Amino acid sequence: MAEKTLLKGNIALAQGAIAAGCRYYFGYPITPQNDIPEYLSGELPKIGGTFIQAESEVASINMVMGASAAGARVMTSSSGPGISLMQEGMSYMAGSELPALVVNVMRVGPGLGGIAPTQGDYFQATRGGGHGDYFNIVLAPASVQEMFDLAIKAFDLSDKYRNPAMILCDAVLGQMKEPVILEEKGAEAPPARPWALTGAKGRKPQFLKTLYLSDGEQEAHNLELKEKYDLMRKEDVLFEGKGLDDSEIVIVAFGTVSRIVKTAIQMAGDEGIRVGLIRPITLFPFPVEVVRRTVKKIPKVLVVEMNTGQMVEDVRLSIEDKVKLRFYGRPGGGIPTPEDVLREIKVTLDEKGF
Amino acid sequence: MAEKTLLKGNIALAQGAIAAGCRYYFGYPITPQNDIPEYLSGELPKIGGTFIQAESEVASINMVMGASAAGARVMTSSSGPGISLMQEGMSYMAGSELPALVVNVMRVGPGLGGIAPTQGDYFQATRGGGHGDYFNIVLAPASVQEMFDLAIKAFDLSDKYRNPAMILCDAVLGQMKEPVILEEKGAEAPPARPWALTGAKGRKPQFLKTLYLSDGEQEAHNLELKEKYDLMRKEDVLFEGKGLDDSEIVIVAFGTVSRIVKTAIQMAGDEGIRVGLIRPITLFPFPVEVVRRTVKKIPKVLVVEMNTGQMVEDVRLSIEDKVKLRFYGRPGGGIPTPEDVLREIKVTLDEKGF
Amino acid sequence: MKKVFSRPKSLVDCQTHFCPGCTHGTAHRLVADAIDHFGVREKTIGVSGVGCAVFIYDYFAFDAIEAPHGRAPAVATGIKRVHPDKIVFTYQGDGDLASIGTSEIIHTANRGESITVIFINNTVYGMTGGQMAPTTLLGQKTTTTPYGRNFRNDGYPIRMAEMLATLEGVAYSTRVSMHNAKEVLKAKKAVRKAFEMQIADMGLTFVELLSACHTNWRVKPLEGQKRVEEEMIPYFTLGVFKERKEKDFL
Amino acid sequence: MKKVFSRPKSLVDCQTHFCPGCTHGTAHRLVADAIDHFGVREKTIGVSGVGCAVFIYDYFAFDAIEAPHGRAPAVATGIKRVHPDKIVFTYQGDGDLASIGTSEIIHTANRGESITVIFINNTVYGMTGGQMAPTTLLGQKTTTTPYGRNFRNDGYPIRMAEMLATLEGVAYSTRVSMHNAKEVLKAKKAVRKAFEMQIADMGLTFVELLSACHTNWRVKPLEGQKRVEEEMIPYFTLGVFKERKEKDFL
Amino acid sequence: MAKIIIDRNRCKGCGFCVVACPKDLIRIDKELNIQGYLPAMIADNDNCTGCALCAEVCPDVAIEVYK
Amino acid sequence: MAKIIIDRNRCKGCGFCVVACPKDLIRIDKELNIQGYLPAMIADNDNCTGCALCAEVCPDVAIEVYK
Amino acid sequence: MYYDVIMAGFGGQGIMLMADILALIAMKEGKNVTWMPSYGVEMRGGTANCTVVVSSEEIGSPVTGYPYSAIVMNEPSLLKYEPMVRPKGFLLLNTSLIDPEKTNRKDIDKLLLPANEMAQRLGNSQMANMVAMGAFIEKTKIVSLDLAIKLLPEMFPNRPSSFISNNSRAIEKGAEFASKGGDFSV
Amino acid sequence: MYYDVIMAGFGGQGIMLMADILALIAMKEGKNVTWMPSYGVEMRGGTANCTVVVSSEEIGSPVTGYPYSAIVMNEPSLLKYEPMVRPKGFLLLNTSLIDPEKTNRKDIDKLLLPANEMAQRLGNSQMANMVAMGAFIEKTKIVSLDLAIKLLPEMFPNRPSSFISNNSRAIEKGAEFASKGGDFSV
Ligand SMILES: Cc1ncc(C[n+]2csc(CCOP(=O)(O)OP(=O)(O)O)c2C)c(N)n1
Ligand SMILES: Cc1ncc(C[n+]2csc(CCOP(=O)(O)OP(=O)(O)O)c2C)c(N)n1
Ligand code: SF4
Ligand code: SF4
Ligand code: SF4
Ligand code: SF4
Ligand code: SF4
Ligand code: SF4
Ligand SMILES: [Mg+2]
Ligand SMILES: [Mg+2]
Repeated sequence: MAEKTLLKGNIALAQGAIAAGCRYYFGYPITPQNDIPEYLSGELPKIGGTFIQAESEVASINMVMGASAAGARVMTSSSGPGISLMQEGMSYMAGSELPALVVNVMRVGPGLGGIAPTQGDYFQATRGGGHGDYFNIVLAPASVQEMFDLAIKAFDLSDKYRNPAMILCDAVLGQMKEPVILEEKGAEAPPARPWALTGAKGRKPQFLKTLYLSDGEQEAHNLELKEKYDLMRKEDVLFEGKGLDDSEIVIVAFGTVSRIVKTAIQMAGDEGIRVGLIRPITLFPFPVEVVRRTVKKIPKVLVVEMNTGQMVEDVRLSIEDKVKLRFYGRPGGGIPTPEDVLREIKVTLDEKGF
Repeated sequence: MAEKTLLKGNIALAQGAIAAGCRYYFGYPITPQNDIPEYLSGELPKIGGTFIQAESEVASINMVMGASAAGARVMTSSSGPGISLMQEGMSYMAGSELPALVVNVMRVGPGLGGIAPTQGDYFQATRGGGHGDYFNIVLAPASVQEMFDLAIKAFDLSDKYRNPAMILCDAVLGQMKEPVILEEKGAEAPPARPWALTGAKGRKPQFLKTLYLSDGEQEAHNLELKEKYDLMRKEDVLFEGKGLDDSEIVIVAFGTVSRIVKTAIQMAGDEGIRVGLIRPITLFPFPVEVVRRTVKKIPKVLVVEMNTGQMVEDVRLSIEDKVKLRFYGRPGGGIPTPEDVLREIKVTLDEKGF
Repeated sequence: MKKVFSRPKSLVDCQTHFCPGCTHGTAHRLVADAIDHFGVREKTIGVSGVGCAVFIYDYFAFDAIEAPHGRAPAVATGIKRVHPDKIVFTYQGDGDLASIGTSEIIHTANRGESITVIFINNTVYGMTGGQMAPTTLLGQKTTTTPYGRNFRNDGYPIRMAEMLATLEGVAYSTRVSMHNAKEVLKAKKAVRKAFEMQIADMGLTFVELLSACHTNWRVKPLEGQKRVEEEMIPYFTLGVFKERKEKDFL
Repeated sequence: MKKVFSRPKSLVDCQTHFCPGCTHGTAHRLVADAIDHFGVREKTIGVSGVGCAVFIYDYFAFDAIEAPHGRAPAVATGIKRVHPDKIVFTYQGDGDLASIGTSEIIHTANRGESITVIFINNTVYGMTGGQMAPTTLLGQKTTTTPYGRNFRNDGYPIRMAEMLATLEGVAYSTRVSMHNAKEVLKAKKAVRKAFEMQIADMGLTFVELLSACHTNWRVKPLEGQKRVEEEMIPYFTLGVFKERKEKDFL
Repeated sequence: MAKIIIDRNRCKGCGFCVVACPKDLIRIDKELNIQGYLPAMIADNDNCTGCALCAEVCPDVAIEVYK
Repeated sequence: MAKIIIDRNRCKGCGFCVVACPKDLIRIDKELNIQGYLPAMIADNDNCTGCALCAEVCPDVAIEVYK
Repeated sequence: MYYDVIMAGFGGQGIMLMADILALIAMKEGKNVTWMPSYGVEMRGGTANCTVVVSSEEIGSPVTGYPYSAIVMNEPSLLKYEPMVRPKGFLLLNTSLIDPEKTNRKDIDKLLLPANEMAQRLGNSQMANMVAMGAFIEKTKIVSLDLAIKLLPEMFPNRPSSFISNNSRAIEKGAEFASKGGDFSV
Repeated sequence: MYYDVIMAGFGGQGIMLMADILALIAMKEGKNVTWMPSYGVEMRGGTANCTVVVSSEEIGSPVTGYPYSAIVMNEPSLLKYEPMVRPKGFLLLNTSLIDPEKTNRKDIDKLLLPANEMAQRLGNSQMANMVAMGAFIEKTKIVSLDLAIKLLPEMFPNRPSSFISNNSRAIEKGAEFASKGGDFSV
């Protein structure tokens, strides 16, 4: 077994980015993700990279856009209010098909909110909080190991589709330490970027834009984007599934909550209740198929989130059949305990049919 | 019949705001909604109001926040990129429970995009493009008359719930002229605002904030917000329904598209095809009930939008039964023609069961 | 015996969350002092930025609102336009005002909004753990300039009082310090002056207060005061950079 | 006979969408001229703001990108940090640079990024139909100041070249005009100088070009040129506000 | 000996060159060009000095100068 | 005749008042207060002039002055 | 009844005003009407166009890809809009600025109107739009010509009576041309 | 096996370091482990706390409302965490800064450890955390004490050997105290 290192989630993510070949970071401080810029401000200069503390999140995302346009692997990270300020830029990046990693270590909202763990930005991340018809690729780690691994994966997917990718996590994952295997094998060499702006030497000038004025041009562009999103839905769905064959009920949960759910599932097992788990790893594209397939066999579903009900919509949208679907959520920094989840499992099982 | 005036949608909206008692406007120019600030910059000073062209949309929404906190009816308007920049502020306003009207005369995205009509910001408007668990009240006019009427309604609902309200429309509605009846009867006197910041004279100091740090405080606040949203869903759903009893198929469409659909429905009628229409007027709260009820009788649904499929999710989420649901969308500034819609009606009717 | 120095009425009688020796506390008192002095507590509305001083609503005995990070001047503009007769001020840190809020402070100043801006320059982002601020001195180590601020990568410490003084809309712009009793007394005068000019509707008044953040500088409180004197003041010169005499200027 | 004046190679041979007499066209040529002059067309990357000049990618024969409104300096920062050996410039209007993009231009300048900023001051928002710009003159009527710009409500015309000259990171800051041949020739020199200093990695170079927007001023082209001379220049003084001689400054 | 060539169809008729020419050699034509503008035309190329002031001032880069 | 009263429990022990007193009348106590800080205490109130410099400099407004 | 028309020309030819007046009359007659201009960046090119739909029923789309009719006041507009007109539709073209040889459609009704010349003879070529409107209304009868003339004072409250009477004359002359179909005199 | 502990005290008492070491040892032993601190604004108050979970299985939540054990190094922490400990759980309290009379729970196992005094006698009261850790490990046996000592050089590669040996001594003394249960000498 490869050697393990005890690392904080935020640091693991930053190391993942470096392992993926990311050498540019532009960002603005905000709790609870400050370890990322703090770590990278020390490391990037050592390896020929650049760290800039931007004057704002608006500037950050636009610096990211510039560096990406110039052909670099580049990232930023922030939380709640900062991510909201990046929505215009992210829409532009999706529109001009520029890859980059944007990390959201969520904090409670709406507003300034607290820094307790939450999953309240699911809608923003998966529905495109910016204007227009576009999606981010969204990855949801559930361990410090995945903070490392998925950072690499996010860069790869982002490059593959020329679309911004987001890591959506929370303070638990950002602040916690766990043993990690720092294996760089995951990191593909970044693909060539023939579209990058490098100076028109030996080739025609090229440009990146999002304004299309001639008739039908923008529509064609938007339909092309849609095709990309459809391809993601086909090719790059990631999830973890457990006990999806023989359980009485299946839980859908992501990120931090999925860990708590696992404990609850063990507790339920101890009481003889068989509970399955679907943990979406890509939130966009959402693992529609596995949900659809699973509920055909197990028509009882419990969705647990740290919000008032967001991913539950994607679960519902994945289901074509009549199933019993229950939502349990703790918003605003409340963390569900395994005991809470166990209770909800039982309630769902006990509920009358429909 | 009251007298009619021929007015541009944007101007009707501005006049509706004035009729509603709005005396404060803060905004930043962007096509295709410039008539609104241009008109108000001339009118507000005449009636003791204030018009400020803010330095940016970020400043605009925060000036709006200040004026609302001070107890005034206040509005801003923008489009696509500008609305994206307002997402942090809107999240704060929802979090600190401040009413205001935000108008989005949509333009094509993602990115700078064009100014052709589109409905690509449906997700952003209805899912809260900002961070955290909150919703905007979203109203979708479909005529110049409604640009006027719903502006008033939006202020009333916004005040009722102490929550930002949004008018979501497009360039067609903003730029078109139609006859309007300018009746102010709709405008309720703005309710008292005991929470407003007016100086602590003869009362205890009070404050507005969104940062909650003690245990459970934020969760309680978020659950309170959720209750408000549930109340909206119960009390303030608006829609137009036509032919919902005896049609073979029902179309769901809002705003500009609903007008085109009406023409298509007439054309279908001429060919002996009975088509019903549900036109959501409130996009949030979405008219879940009528959709649910209708599809029990008419299990064939066609959703038409000027995007790659956004409201269709709300339609699907409203449906509990097995129905045939088809989506037809034109994104990026393409406008569906009545002929397109008629074709889609036929395809939906012809399709094999499921 | 008569009480000759006591807590201002506008300052709530409670413990603050500030670190020992943090001069945010002093600045709070100076604001409360000025409000008391002019007897306008019942007409005052405070707007906090986001930073260690985000809790002004817990500490001041008048109306207050928490603005999004950097946007206090815009929020204050909205308030003041609705209540031109009220006293409106913002209280902002250097990250809040001179970094993310650059645009808002400049344009609010340029519009000459009759508000007072209390600007706490402590050369770091206090609340978030000591990252570089726009005012961080060259060579200064922070959690995001681990090798010291380097102008080729990070730019220069910005002098806000001077920059704002160049704008027509600004009525008063000054920089004071709070590192010893003498300077605190001068700062008190400056803060009073700023509110006085607001009451006279002269335009935007701006007071930059040099402050220490011992916690993030990782020094003892008294060492921090010394650093203010020996390192900050040489770069951030104290003084009045603008003071307008007439109301309708231009 | 030899051709002594012809279209710069860096300028695509096509019709522009600009209104008759719009000096955006002139400014485009001056940029292309400088790029040709230094032979750096194949190393140049242009960043357009959003405004009437958003289409630089259609008009210049080098790489280009369209930045979100106001954010060109941030986008240019990202590009320049990845390609320190390339020539990077932004081309921005007064709405773009002096209003929504205030924060970006100030901090990019303060960091002393080695980029060139071409700033077209035409006292209005051209593209969106003639609304007030931060540079709109007092009393000037625009579609959002129908009664003329009034400083009590709308603030003052901002002088960017002067303000930026106060920042350490700025190597060169100048204001020129394009309203007649003599001034165009001076402007040409200024633009060349700005690129020359960028090539020498001196810091940020800034050229403000006074420009007319006849369409939104609702005057004929020649009247517009006159207005630049008679109304704009008295307020927006022409000249060099800063020119640094050494590279490593401070 | 010098001369200029005005690209008649590129010209938008702003008249800047007319004012710029120290020798007063340029005037506005009376026929519309394909864009619908009344373009500038050289009235008297013989006296042109090739100073290029007309070209420098042309926003549409419609003038070439030879010497 | 003057005196000061230090709110022992409000004090955070920064020591600013100690340095500020021109008469050197204040020192830091050796016992923790309820906050866990070593607070300032007046060592010699008899010589206090009531100049209030100690109070002006106290970030925690923990000092009252009487005269 | 349903009728739609696209009016197009250079900015400055008074296209929007013409559309405005048509829409106003329709409104006064109690009909439903929509007026939809081109807007935004598109305008920079110096072209202007506006679609007016008049109907006794609720109006669906205010934009239309296949109008019943078009008024084209300059050549670029002819090229753009002639192909869109419905078969058997109606095209009014301003022969003062358009070479009638440039039209292609055989399946539509055309009126060749020398609008600028006529307006010129009436004293001001700026009134070409009014001439066109008169001709269009006379030809299509979608609104009342009398009302058009009667409404002028209301529409231009601040203009001198000579302005009103000149424009009335222009409308009438246009109508006359349309009814007589060709020859004109002032 | 599953075990969790909340460690709490003032900032500066080395709480995080103690938690770090515990987590490291667990990791080296091949166990699953999570380390979860308090963070952000909470820290301004001057308190520090950290939860460490050690398990042979995959670990669910790294935060816990009902830990098996708690190490409280000052009084505010006692007040906050004593009530949370599970019945039959274990509480280690630093009697150098906490009055043992202030504990309430009868249903848990307690170790009253004068950590600061012991560290003081070892030459540096800063090592109170090491003393506590030694005692905790000895008492709970969730990780190996030997490994804890063996790992010190690796964990502090830049410190002089005297530092290492002092800390080893502190750990040992803490363990000794725990095994002997009370009396201590240096
Ligand atoms: C949009 C946004 N970005 C970032 C933050 C995180 N944040 C909170 S306070 C702060 C900076 C505080 O520094 P400063 O303004 O100097 O105040 P100080 O604490 O030093 O008094 C930051 C970056 C935020 N709350 N919102
Ligand atoms: C975020 C955002 N807000 C507003 C706009 C609309 N907009 C486009 S260009 C422009 C201003 C153009 O004025 P200026 O920068 O002065 O350029 P000019 O056209 O005068 O050359 C505005 C407000 C936008 N595209 N994006
Ligand atoms: S962190 Fe710094 S600014 Fe914040 S309270 Fe402590 S000393 Fe003051
Ligand atoms: S609108 Fe103004 S700035 Fe834009 S092209 Fe026309 S003249 Fe130039
Ligand atoms: S080159 Fe000089 S002289 Fe010749 S036409 Fe041009 S301006 Fe006149
Ligand atoms: S300056 Fe150029 S565009 Fe203007 S009239 Fe002369 S040739 Fe034509
Ligand atoms: S009032 Fe003056 S003399 Fe008295 S203790 Fe305070 S500083 Fe010293
Ligand atoms: S200045 Fe205040 S807080 Fe500081 S030691 Fe003196 S009394 Fe205590
Ligand atoms: Mg600070
Ligand atoms: Mg401009």
